[in-house]
Amino acid sequence: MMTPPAVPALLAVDWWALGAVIALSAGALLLLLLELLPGRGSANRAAAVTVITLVAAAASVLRVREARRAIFGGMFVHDGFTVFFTLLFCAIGLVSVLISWDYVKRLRLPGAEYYTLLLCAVLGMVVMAASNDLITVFLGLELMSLALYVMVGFRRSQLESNEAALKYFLLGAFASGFLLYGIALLYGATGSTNLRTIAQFLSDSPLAGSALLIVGALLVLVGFGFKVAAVPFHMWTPDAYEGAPTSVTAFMSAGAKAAGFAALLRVAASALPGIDVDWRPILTGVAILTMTVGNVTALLQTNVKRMLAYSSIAHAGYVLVAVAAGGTEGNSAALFYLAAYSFMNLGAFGILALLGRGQEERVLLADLAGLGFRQPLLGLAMTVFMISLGGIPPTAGFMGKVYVFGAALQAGLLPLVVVGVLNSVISVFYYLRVTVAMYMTEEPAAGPVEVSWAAPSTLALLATLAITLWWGIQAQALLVAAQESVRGLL
Amino acid sequence: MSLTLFVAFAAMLVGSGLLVILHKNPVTSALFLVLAFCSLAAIYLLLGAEFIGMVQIIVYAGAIMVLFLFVIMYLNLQHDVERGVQIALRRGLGWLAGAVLAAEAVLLFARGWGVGPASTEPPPAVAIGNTQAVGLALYTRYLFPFEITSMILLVAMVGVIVVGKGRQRGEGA
Amino acid sequence: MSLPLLWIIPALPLGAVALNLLAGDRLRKAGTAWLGCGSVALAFAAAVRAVLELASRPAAERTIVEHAYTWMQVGDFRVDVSFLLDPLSAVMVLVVTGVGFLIHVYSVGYMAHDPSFRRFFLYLNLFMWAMLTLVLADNFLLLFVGWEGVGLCSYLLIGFWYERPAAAEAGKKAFIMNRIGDFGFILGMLLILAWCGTLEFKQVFALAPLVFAVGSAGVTAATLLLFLGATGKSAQIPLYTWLPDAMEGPTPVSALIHAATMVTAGVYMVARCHVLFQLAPLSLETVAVVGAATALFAATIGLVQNDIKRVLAYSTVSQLGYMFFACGVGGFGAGVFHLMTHAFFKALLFLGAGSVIHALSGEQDLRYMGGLASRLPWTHRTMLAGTVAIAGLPPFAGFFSKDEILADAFASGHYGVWAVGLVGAALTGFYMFRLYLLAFRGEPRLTPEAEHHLHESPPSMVIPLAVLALLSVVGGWIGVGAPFREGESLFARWLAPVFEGAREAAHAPLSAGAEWALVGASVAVAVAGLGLAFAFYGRSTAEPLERAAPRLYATLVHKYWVDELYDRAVVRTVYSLSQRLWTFWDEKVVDGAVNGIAYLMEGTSALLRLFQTGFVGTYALFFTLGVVVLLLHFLRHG
Amino acid sequence: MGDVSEFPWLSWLVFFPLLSAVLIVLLPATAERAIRRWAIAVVFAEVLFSLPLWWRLESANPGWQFEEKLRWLPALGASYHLGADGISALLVLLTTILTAVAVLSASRAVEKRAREFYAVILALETGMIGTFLCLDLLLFYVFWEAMLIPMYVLIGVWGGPRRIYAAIKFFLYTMAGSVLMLVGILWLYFLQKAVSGTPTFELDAFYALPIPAGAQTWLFLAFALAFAIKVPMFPFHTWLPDAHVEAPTAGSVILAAILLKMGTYGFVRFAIPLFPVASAALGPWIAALAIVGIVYGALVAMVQPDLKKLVAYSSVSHLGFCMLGLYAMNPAGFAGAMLTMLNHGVSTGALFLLVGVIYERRHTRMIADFGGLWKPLPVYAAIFLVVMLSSIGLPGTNGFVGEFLVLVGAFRARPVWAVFAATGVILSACYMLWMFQRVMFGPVTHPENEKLPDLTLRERLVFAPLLVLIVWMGVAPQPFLDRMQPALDRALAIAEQRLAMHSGGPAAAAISAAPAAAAPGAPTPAPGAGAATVADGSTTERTP
Amino acid sequence: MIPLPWTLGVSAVVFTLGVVGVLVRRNALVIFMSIELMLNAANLAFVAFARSMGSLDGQVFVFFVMTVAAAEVAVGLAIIVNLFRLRETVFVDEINLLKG
Repeated sequence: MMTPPAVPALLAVDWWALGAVIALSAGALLLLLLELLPGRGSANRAAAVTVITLVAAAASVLRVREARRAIFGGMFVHDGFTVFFTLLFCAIGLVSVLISWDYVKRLRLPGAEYYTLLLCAVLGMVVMAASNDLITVFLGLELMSLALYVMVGFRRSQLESNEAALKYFLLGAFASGFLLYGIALLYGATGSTNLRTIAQFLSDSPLAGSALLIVGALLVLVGFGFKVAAVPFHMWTPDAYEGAPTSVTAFMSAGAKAAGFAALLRVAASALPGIDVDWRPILTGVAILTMTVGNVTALLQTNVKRMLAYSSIAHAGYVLVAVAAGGTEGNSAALFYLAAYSFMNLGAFGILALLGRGQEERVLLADLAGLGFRQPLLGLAMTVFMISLGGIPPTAGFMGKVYVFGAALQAGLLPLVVVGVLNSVISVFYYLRVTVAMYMTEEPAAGPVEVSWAAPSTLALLATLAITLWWGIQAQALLVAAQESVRGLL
Repeated sequence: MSLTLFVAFAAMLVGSGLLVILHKNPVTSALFLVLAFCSLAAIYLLLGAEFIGMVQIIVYAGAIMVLFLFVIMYLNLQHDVERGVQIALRRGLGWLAGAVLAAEAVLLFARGWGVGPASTEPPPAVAIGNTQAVGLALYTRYLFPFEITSMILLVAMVGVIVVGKGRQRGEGA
Repeated sequence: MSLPLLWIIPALPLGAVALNLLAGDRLRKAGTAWLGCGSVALAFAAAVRAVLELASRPAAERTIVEHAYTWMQVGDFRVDVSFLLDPLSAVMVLVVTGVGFLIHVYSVGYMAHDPSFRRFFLYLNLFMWAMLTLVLADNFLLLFVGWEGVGLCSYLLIGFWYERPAAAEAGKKAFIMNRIGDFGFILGMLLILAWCGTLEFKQVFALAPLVFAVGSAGVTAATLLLFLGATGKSAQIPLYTWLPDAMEGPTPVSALIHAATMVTAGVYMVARCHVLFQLAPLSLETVAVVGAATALFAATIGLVQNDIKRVLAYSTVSQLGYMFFACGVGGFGAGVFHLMTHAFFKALLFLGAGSVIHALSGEQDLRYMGGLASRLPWTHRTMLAGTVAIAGLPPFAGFFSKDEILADAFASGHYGVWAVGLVGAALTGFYMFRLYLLAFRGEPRLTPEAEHHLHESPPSMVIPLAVLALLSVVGGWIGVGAPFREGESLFARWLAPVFEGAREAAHAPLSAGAEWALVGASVAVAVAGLGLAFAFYGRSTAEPLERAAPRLYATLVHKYWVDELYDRAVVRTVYSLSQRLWTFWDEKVVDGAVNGIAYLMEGTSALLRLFQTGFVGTYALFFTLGVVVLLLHFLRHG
Repeated sequence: MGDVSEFPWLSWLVFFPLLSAVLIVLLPATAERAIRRWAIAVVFAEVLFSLPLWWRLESANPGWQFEEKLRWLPALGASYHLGADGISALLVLLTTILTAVAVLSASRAVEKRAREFYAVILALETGMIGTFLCLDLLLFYVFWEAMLIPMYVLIGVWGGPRRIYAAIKFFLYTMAGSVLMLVGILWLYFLQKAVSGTPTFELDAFYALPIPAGAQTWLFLAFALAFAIKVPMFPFHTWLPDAHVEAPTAGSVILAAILLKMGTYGFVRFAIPLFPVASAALGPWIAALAIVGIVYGALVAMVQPDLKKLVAYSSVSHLGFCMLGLYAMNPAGFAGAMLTMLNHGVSTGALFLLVGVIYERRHTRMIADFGGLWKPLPVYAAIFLVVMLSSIGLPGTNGFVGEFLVLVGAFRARPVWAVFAATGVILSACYMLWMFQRVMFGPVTHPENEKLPDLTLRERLVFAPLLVLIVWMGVAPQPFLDRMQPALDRALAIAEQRLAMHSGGPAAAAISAAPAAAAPGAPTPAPGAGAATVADGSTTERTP
Repeated sequence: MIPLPWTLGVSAVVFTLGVVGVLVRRNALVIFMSIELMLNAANLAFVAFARSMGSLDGQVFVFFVMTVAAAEVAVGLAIIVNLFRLRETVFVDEINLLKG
């Protein structure tokens, strides 16, 4: 079914399956074109176009969600995995746009460019998830990364934003070098960059001791490990997250991480089957380190944004637990967890984006003092997100952890699971600190921090809140989706 | 013959690469980088990748390095001042890490390393030049990545404009 | 039978408690008094009715069991709320309700001016309920309900004047001492339950001889533990120290609880369990020795006390010792007999003392009394009757019972115990007449204030005194046995069905001559004691012992420093241990470990933050190190 | 009331408070009176709703009643499965009553943020009732853990000066214990899946699942740690004094009366029946810890200067009795433990309420700040007296029945346990009476105490049901025993049956579900032999 | 014919030089140049493999990498220039506002 025709048949392409890619590219271009039109409120217009684009992309994928296609000579596959991640990225994009809508205006950032880059980043993510070839994986990753480098530095006159962009960029390029070298070695070891072909080659002539293969796979892993912020390739994360505009932090903490894992899972499952077992010690070690370093370092942070950055490192560790578990269960657990994580994290950062008036950014723990009772909805939502991030029921984060740890347990990784659950206890400490600040600390004499409410942000807040709670109470649909999605992979 | 040439160019590549990272003056570093790229282009030619070799000279040594030099000049950078314990420490660790990395690679590869199979694709019916072959591949099998690349360039353009353009419209922070 | 025979007896005072609680202050003083006394009077009537019913049956069938309801049942473990009336409990129930009623009446006068009049009767009625439950219980656990119930009431009544720190302290001390005994009691019950599978008296006593070999460890342990309970409740060595302190309570309380009824519960319990005790000779010996020791020990302390109530308290402890050693030598009947007579005369003495205190506006120190005979004629007369009775002069009640105890001790071959008892009898005569002489004879040494208010007590107080004085005189006559008349005494025959087993095991009767000799000896020592008292205190109030042997005197005045010893050895040890457990072990070690983990985490966090230098170079270095380590892994594990 | 079997009674019971909480949150915060009344109405309605668990519980039926089962996560095999038996029915009743009492008592104590306060308490009630009624382990864990949040908020927002420390400590400590239980649950789940092929979190399925003895130890430890921290057993108790001291009165009441019971409930429902081999093997250790807890809690309680801390440490002691009863592993011990749970809920709840009453008046809980309170507060003192007596287990009050049954059970298991545990009888009198003496007796030492107002009518109403329960359960505990026993017997029977699957081990003898009835007249062994059995400390069950 | 190990060896050396350059230099521009060295090392490996396997894929890959590198350079230099505008420095060890 997936054997590519010898002669590329352009007309044989299922355009619907490519719908998301086309929609996103077209949307990005359209945004740039629209900028030529005169008129005020271009930021609103751009945001609206972005929303439409993302909805269209999602809709086109949904329309053919049952289809299974390999397009462009098998470089782009449309399968359950692609559908799952495309929808997830579109949703992340949508929520991010809603979060950014007012934030971009408030900070007077150039709207059209912002949303163009956002769409391009989403496009890169989609390509990463859908790629069945190391070339496209690499290009998708670079597309996403380049867009994000710029987005991180979007507040260009602000020192922190610029510094974050520089660090993210330099280290990202550094990591790209490793990834690229890894791809080169894999290519050398197997003679192809197509994942299926690699897998086929490996199954025909196993190269267990091949240095090329091992080092290549390792460097590829390192490259993805950088994107998902796995220890010790995580050190850019807190700085980049803290310095970036909050809406960008929200977007990249959910999207880039999910995309990194999508690519990692795709490559591991499609090209290197069995790697989850062979490389379990490494994955286990990295997962343990990632969880622990992320959580422990977060303990003493006073900047919520930075704290959540460390928390996102820890969450990468939890997903790595699922990756280490491997198999259908492990992979679907990873998907489940990423979906759950994305929304609660978006919600949490979305709330941070609300804080402060005008161009000020109030994201210190102390800024939250007394906020909970002043802003009941905001307080409640933040509490739910924190609880969910901490993995406490009845929230999506809890179900995610149950699923992830269950998968790991099934794979016999008991020590990893024990470390994982203990880590979630550690993490609860700093998540609780947020609620302590909001509900149990007297608000400052000057009054609590001001909240820049806007309809789109509120909508984003309610949506993420609802999803976080709903997946905690009834996650059947997501469970099934996650399980179905990985089936085609293996 | 080609082997001799290879060795010569390889030596030039490594030597200039070394000078890139060693030389105090960023302009000199950049110039040595150009030299490294040129030697690399020569190696590409030796390896039968004419197209890539040309592109290497045009794009890398030409466009990219000009950009680098332009920026260095623009910023009017002088010699890097590198001193102090911290820097010495970092250097030491850097070289150590590099050495260990290389040693590990050597040890791993010394155990044996399999190279992938020869290409399975049928040799082209008519003997065509390397440039033509690459071009054909680019616009047929590699159409999709090619398109993605265009988006990457678009992002780069937009990005450079965003980051690089001057302050305007009372844009804040 | 229209009314239930037995459970109505404890229910009556309990009903009064409930009414008292519900009615609250609307009841006024008169109502409270009527309610309190009336309910006890009715209980007495009900008790008489029940005992008559019992007496009407043939001797062998004299047990009435009345089942109220199942209290708890878990698997094979079942305890009922059911009541038992047999000759033994009949004696108890009559004494408790009878003496109790008199004391209730007395209290109406004694407490008339107390603002907490209602509360007093509430407690008193509650006590009656608990005491009646205790004596009527059909099983160990229900007995234990009464047992602890009386302890509670004792606690509440000792601390009745709660504003006095000493009273509160004494109440607590009493309760905790009792609890130490109860610890033994509970374990004893558990042992019995484990062996016999039930706690019901009849079944336990029927099974015990089958289950336990004589002298076996099980029954010895069980009985010793039960006896530990008894030492708590009945103020025996080593748990006796609470009783003298309990004198902080109002005097009617001392009379009712700490003389006539509650403190005798231990004796009752031992008598009730005589089947078990007889299976454990070691336990019986222990009971005898502890009883005799307490009798002597408390009597010596009583010699030098100046507080009128404390003299009586030590006397009570001493007399309770007599009862126990009676039981210990197998004379359960004698013990119970002494219990009854003691209830009469000791209640009388306490009430009389109360009358004196009342008259002297609260003065309790013998050194500030004297010459009261003429001023308080009724009190004087009745007190004299009580004093003679307790001193054991014929034909007063105490003579017969004490004589029987000594005879039993001698006859059963416990000569040492007998000798101790004899010495004790002499001491009793001495300290009681010392009290009498110091209080009623000689020159008045009253404080002006006491002098001013001095008056004879009202009839509600005097009448009970008179009744009790009468009982102290004639109460012993039902127990008159050898050598004064042929065969067993009326009292012994009444109790015979209960103590059947005991009698079989008992000694052979003494010859008449020996009996007379024993009587003579006990009368002689009593007379000697009182004679000595007259010699010392007839004219002067000085303490001869203080001059003769000051250190001995000090030892006695300080009660052998036992309280101090307990305080040092137990109370302070436990307290400082607890303090250390809390401040060091709990806070530093256990909780310190918990917080230590938190500190460790924070420390690690601070350490990890140091790596996050903010420099790209550092980040890249760690990145590279990561790659190096991963490669190393493959180098090692291929 | 309609047909109970038709109506989803338990779901209603679980979620009615939560729904009401949502309604409360939607009300404007200024409508304090309305909120208060509504909250009180809700908790009392909840008491009424829970009454069918008393009336309609079929005492003879040991199985699940009022059962409800819906698909929840078919992909995992988890279902929404509620059901009650005698154990959970009584605990739910305790929950509804104590919550009602706590809410009623709080109506004056809570000065700020009343709306949120009531919403949180109602949410907490949902969590507690849900925990007791879940028959699906995943669902159980959801409730078990979710319940931490409202309690945390309750302590953290409305607590005393160190409330944040206490709240976080409470949360982290209990969570640290329970996450390992989650691992255990998942482990069980996969074992079950491997054995039967169908994934499920059903408790009944796990009851039927043979678990290898080696795994049992680890699983048991995972479960037991979670429960032991919640109980809390020595040495996992140090969160309790902090949480109690800092929590507002209503929080302390609920924490002591109900939350702690979840630990013991967990042992009865899960740890013992699921892992009988490990339970039997580790039982002596747990019993030893329980006994240490009894004595240690009492000793430390004795020297506490703070009333709430004193009561908190007394809880450690009381729950030691509970655990000892459970690990006696016989009917008497179980019944005693279960009764002690209820008793402790009632009496310690009442004690915290009482402390709350004076705290409200004086804003201090230090024993040294009081003295002679009987005079200004006679009614208060009298109620305190009764509750204190119940707490120290005076016969005639509820405390005694439970304690004695525990001792009976413990004695039957190992006499020496009972010996040590019985010292608690003495020590509890020591710390309670001494405290009572210092607070109530003596002259009024602080002038500000002289004019304290006695209990109001509302406060008397708060205590009335508790006093009734204290007396009722002390005088006539049989209705309670009747209801709990079939369920307890079932738990024991399951444990025994599962133990029999691993037969042959020495542990098999340690549990005896139905001890040989030492009925009167039954043939008796030679006394000497019996004495020897006592002496060597092993079982004293007499076998005919 | 150039043996594959030779080319690969050169590629590895150049890659390592790039890595070391990133680690030892403090000038952001030089660091960036070192990264370019790494990319070129990868490219060399691609071409070498392509050559040894007689396949074109490697060369095509190199083409894409060059494009990406160009884009990266554009963006990266823009960021560095902006940094210099704000801070008057390109030394990465003078840039640590964000840390901890």
